[in-house]
Amino acid sequence: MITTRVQAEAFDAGAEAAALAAGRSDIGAIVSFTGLVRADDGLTALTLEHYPAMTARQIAAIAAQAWARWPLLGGTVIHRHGRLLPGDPIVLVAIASANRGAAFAAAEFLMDWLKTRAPFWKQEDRGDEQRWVAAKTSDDDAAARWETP
Amino acid sequence: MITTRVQAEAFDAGAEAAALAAGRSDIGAIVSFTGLVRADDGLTALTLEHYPAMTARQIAAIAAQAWARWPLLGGTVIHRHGRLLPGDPIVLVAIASANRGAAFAAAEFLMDWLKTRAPFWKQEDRGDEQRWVAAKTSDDDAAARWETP
Amino acid sequence: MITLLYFAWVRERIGRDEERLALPAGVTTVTALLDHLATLSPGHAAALADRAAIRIAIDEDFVSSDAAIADAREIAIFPPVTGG
Amino acid sequence: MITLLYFAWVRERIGRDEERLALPAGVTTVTALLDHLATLSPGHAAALADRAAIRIAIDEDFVSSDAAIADAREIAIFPPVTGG
Repeated sequence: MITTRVQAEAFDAGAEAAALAAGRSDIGAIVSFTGLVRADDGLTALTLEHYPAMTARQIAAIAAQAWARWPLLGGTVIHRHGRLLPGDPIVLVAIASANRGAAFAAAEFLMDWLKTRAPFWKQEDRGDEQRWVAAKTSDDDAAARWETP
Repeated sequence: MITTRVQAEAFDAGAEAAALAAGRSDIGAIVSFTGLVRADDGLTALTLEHYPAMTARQIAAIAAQAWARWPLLGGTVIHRHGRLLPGDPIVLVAIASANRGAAFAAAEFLMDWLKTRAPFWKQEDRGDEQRWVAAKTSDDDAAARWETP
Repeated sequence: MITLLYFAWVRERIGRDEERLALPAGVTTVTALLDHLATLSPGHAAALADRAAIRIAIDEDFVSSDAAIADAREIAIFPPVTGG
Repeated sequence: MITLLYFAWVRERIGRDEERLALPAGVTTVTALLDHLATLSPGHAAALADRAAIRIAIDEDFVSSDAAIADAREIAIFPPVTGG
């Protein structure tokens, strides 16, 4: 199954991915995606607001969808909220499967979904200036490719 | 640049991926792929033979190709040779980029290439029985999708 | 009575993250709800002025603006999401 | 003189991983080379019997069976690769 967590705390991406395969010999592929805070254009901090009940429920639902869609052997999705600094990890999607195709596809699917459907909102700090991040059409396009059968 | 290594020793996938972002704040995405030995059908060991001079040269060349093709900020490719046991890691491709699309694409491209063009040959042990692994058409198909412009 | 939740700049413009309201009888769709809310204060009006930038969830599921709010317990109003 | 390298079951069937040979004058392509090698021993013949299963690299680059071997220093002969 795919474990999902929403937390303020940092995570250890390598340890999370390694844990998926620990003690098993049926896993042939682990794909891990880590999203990090970039210091673009003088960004000094990023604050992630979210809708906790909906976030938890929707991430679990999309994880179940990925589980049904690809032959996976395990997975972990972690999304942070709260105030983060440049270089900090924001999100982790780690997927284990027998073969690489399913692991890559499920990881990309989950990331595209998290970008466009998970109720998080990013506010950027640049010194004293704060600005809400606008949604990107490119993210909608990326998510839409999973809708076609 | 993308660092490439061919080695008998194990590697720490998490540490390799984390090292790509260490001390930087321009990286927004790290995609890491780890291939592991599966104990399929009673497999007890896997021995990877390779053509050392060609392997080193060809992996470096394909890494340079990935570097030219996508806007990447760093990467590490490690392929092991020698005798491995079920659960052991075989191959790592870790790619850092500003955005996830390039990181996912470059990691998949490199894996597809390693499967079909890197001069490695796998021999499987099942107890006393040894068998060379046959190449898979599905791997050729996966690699071919990168040829179309 | 219905619970309304506001997030991100919708929350900031309205000046609160939650309120409980009894809705007028005619307010049966999301669009009608937004029209009604926009009359409550200048903050509400400012938050809801650009409807193209408003997203809605009813009881933790995304809905479109013509959705009925019949049995809704909790309605959340927010900008397009930017997680991941 | 040219260096030949053999890998995987090609190596096993031939019974060695490397040999140095002087090629007859008429052997100028990969196909002609494989035909020639197949005459050297029953092991060579067995290794090279199924040409569809044979891959070639000249000086560490993959080549097709009609490639010229004119200035080749090192020619490697092996089954389709199975790394990754």
